[in-house]
Amino acid sequence: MTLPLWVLPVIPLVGFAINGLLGTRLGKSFVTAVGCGAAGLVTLAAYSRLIPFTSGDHSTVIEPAVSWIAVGNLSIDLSFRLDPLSALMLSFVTFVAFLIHIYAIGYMHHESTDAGYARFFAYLNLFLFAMLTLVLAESFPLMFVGWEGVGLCSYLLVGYYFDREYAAAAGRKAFVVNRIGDYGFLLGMFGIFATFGSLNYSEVFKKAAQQPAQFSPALAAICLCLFMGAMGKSAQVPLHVWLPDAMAGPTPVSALIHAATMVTAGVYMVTRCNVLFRLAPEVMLFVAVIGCFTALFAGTIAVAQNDLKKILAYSTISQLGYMFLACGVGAFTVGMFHVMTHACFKGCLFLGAGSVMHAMSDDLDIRHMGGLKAKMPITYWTFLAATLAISGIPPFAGFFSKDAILASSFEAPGLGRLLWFVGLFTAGLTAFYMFRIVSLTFFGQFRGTKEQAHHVHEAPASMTMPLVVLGLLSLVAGWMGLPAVFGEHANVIEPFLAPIISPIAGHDAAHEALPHATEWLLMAVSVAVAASGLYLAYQWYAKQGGRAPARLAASFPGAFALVADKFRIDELYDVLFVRPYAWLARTLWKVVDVLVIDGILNASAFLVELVGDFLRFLQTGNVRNYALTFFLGLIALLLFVVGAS
Amino acid sequence: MIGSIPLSDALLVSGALFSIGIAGALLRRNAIQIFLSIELMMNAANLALIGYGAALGTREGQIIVFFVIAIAAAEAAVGLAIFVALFRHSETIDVNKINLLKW
Amino acid sequence: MGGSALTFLDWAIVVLRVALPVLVLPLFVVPLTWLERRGAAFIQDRPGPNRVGPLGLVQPIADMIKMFFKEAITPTSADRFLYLLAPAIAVFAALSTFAVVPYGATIHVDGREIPMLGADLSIGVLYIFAITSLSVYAIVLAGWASNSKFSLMGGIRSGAQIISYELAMTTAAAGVILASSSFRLSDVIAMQQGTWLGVIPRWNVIPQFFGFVVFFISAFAETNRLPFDLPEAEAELVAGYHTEYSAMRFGAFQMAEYVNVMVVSAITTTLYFGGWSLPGFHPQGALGALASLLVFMAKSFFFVCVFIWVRWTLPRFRYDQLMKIGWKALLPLALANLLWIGALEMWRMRA
Amino acid sequence: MTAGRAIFDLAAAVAIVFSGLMVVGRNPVRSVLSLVVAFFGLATCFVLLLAPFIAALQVIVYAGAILVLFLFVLMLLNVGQEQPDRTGRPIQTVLGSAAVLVFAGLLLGMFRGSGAHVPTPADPISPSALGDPAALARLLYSDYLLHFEAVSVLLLAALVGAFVLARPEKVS
Repeated sequence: MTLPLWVLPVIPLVGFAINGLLGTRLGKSFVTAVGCGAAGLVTLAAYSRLIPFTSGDHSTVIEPAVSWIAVGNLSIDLSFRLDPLSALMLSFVTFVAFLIHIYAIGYMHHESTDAGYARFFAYLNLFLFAMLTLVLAESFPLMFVGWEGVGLCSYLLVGYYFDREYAAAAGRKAFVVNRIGDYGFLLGMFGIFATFGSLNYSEVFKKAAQQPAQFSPALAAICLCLFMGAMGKSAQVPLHVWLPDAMAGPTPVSALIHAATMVTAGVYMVTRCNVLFRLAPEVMLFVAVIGCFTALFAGTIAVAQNDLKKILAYSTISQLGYMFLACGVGAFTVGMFHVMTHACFKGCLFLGAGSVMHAMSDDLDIRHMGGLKAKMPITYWTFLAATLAISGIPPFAGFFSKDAILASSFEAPGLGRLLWFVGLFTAGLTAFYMFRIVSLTFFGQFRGTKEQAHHVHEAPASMTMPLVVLGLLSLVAGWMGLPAVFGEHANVIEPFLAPIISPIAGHDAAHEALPHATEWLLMAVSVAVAASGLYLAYQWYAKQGGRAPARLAASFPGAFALVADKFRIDELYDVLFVRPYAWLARTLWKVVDVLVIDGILNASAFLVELVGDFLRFLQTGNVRNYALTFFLGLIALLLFVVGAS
Repeated sequence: MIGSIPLSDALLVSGALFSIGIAGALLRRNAIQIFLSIELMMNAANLALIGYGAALGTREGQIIVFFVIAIAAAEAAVGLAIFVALFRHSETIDVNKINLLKW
Repeated sequence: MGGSALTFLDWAIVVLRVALPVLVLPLFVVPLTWLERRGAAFIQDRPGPNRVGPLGLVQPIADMIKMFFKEAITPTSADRFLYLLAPAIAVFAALSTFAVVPYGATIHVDGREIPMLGADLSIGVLYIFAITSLSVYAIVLAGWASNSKFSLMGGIRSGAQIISYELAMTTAAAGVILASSSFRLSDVIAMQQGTWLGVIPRWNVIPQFFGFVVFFISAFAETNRLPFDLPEAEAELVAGYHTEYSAMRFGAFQMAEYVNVMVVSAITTTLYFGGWSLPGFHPQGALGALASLLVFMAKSFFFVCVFIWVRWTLPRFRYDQLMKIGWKALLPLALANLLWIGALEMWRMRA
Repeated sequence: MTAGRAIFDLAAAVAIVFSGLMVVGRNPVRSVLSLVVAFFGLATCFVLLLAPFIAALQVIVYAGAILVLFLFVLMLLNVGQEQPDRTGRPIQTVLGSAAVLVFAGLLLGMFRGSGAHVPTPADPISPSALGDPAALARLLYSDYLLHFEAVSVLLLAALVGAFVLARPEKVS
């Protein structure tokens, strides 16, 4: 008996309900059991569907649960979809989420109040519910429900320490910036309904693939709107500003939501709509350019940051840029491959950062760390594995996915070579700043306070266990997508994901594969770039203690300050949007509200008072007068009735 | 012998009782007597309902009267409680002397 | 009734049926007072009245003569009309309750059916409660019209007591109504005929024992008998609502009390103990009817004796205890009984 | 004129006369008693109008409970006779009397002919079954169950309300 798909989102929803409603009273151990139990159960349930699916014929399964909205000619069922794309997402979303739930037991243990602990796990479960809805949805509205749900959970969890001003502000910022993207998504959805008369994936994509000429004019606008949504959720320039601030949330949240799963929703959505995007080549180019620029932009900022989690956040943005680059050049499967590997190694990195943070008593400044290698071996080795993975060193996972992206952009027509070059440079940058972290954190001498030095210790088993699992995955996860040079069938993920790239009438699907020699060359170049970035960082920060980069920064003070200030994008937004908006609001308040609206209100109140001053003499206070008046009215009514009949 | 009362008889009696009740409600000053008059008016209405029920051969009239009696019980309980509270407050139940809500 | 013309004989029978209990019940009061006083004496281990006649049997007559010839005093500040009306209401309410209680089997004489009861109303049980609720007026008015603080206190207490216990009593009786699905007392008796398993009489007291307990305890309160005789608690209120009454006006209250005791016993017999019927007893003809009347009287007499026995055995409750028992013990018990009977009836209907 | 009509007219006359006494009387206790008698007259009318069950309820609830409650309150408050009106509200009295007369005239005028045009019912219930308590109960617990439950909630609310209102203020 196969489990219906709708059960998957429902399991964590039940967990959320229990912990959210009763968690405060049940105590920590019960909350843990419910929260992690729900995550574990949903993982088991998901794999009980995934294993038959992957070993079977991979054909798309659509399971309608109940009728949801039926208005006019709009009819949407609550139906769920299992196809290779959602299967891939499902596989790592549930698994990583489960690991992070486990990790959170240890991490959140110091959370003193039961209420806070229960709230945390309730939100995590709610997030899992929303993410599964997003992934398994068969229609745009249902996906939007999940989309908004993950946004809400992100807001709730970023603002988890709501009693701290910056956390609350970060939560608000995340929400507001996401709303801008959501606005685009909504518009895109309206456009799709107006164009195709339906919001179900299967219908929309079928129509688009069969009659491309009929729909393509409108598709540019639709895809642009959809991509705007993806930019918001996946933190692409210029809507990236919320993600670094979102690190105010607890680290498991950063790992789960802001690195491994939620932020990839944009990539997932673009891949899901690949039929539409491929019919709008201008937008594809736009996607590629934005992705590539974001990758470089965020990578540059990451070099100059000192906050461990902030650097990881910018690196996430940068990696998301890579994914969009892949989508933009038409290599959707490669993009998804990177989504998956990234989930493993970025999850591992964040959890490692959490472990360090745990040891450092919540201090995140990498300048205060150093030499942690000896005291936290497990954290060190797993962190190192993930770093090598993100840097693109073979045979770690990131190498294969990133290399595939670079290869795809290299062979793309038009701006392809430029995109490849920028991507390559960013890869080097990534290796540099990632190894900068490793060098400063784990090598050299400890630079923190005495108390911190005394306190540093390896994390508990509940935290190291997920680290080890994810560290291993950082090593092996890439092996399912070996490049073609390793053999005809070395790449298993590409054929698996192939069905989601449905053929479009009139477009030739296949393109020439790169010659093997070129491919080897490209690989060698990217490994060389990554290795040199790595070496440079090791030399500068581990060996020389950071004197060279400090000199470099001193010689370009303006440029360095600009980068360290994240290109002052927040300040720009402040001047461009926030202040005019605040001014507008203040004007509306002072002029429109106080003078006009209140004026009207006060005037009418005054009028009422004036009239009341005379009419109040009707209130004699004598019940009998009232009764008599009432009775006279009754007589009048009776006379009217008698007269009428 | 039973069932031989014409509707108009019942209605006339009901009308007479209602008029007496309303006269009492309007012209008396003792809150208790006003209240009694209101009860009388309700019963006059009950009589009309029962009369119509008998004339039309339906039980609905009796059902409504059943509810009226139940509601009258509730009303009497609350009304008398108000009088007790009122009396405790101002030592009188002469409605002419109770005008707390006068402008 | 119907449209057929009634002969003089029919009218006479109807009048007789109604008048019989009204005439006979007061007569029973006379031996009852003797019984009570002798019973009290027996319980208290003293001789009791034994001077007038053998065993003091004529003592009640002497008392009656005394009552009739004493001076009837009306307090000067009393509301004279209501003061006189109150004992009348008491006697009237006590006597007219009996009108619907069947006191014997139906007699069949040359084609005529003569049921032995005043009127077999379709709302018999309701009639009883309607009339019973009137008796409170007698006490409240007596208390108020006497214009004496003891009387007033007694009257108010009694009013509160009777209203409170009437609730429990009615709810308990609702169980009987539910079981027989009729307000008609002849139906109530009819459904209690026969036996379960051949030996246990199908009396209501068996399935609804708690209903009976509540009903009977409430009956003590309704008749203002000890242990619920607070309205006339002599230690606190002199003599309660009838403090200011004397001579035959006082005698009227006394008579009402004894009539009430008899009536309540009769009703208890009817509702819970099968009335005039006995298992295996099928009265035929006039003799049978007479036998059923005797059965009925015997059963009622038993409860009258219980009344007397309880009066001289139990101490008086305090006022707050009285209210607590009524509202917090008897009423919930009666409601539980009602639920139980409802469930029983539902089960019976299924079967 | 049948015996039933004679009894009805007599009962109606009693009801009207004692209602009048209730309104005119100066003594509130006597007013209450007059109303008790009037209600007995009304209950008799109900019986003759084929509603014996309602008649019994009328006596039990009105005479047995509500009016006793009135007596109670009167005794608790010990309200004496009404004092002569010195506040002087002639307009109220004159206008009120006139209104009552007009109203009574209207009402009686309307009712006098109403016996003639009663619509013939589609399937009238036979007079003997009309007041059957079992049938009434069935109707009450089926078609009118919601109303019944609503009234029971109302009674509960009234119970609580009366308790709160009449409770002596707490001495804090």
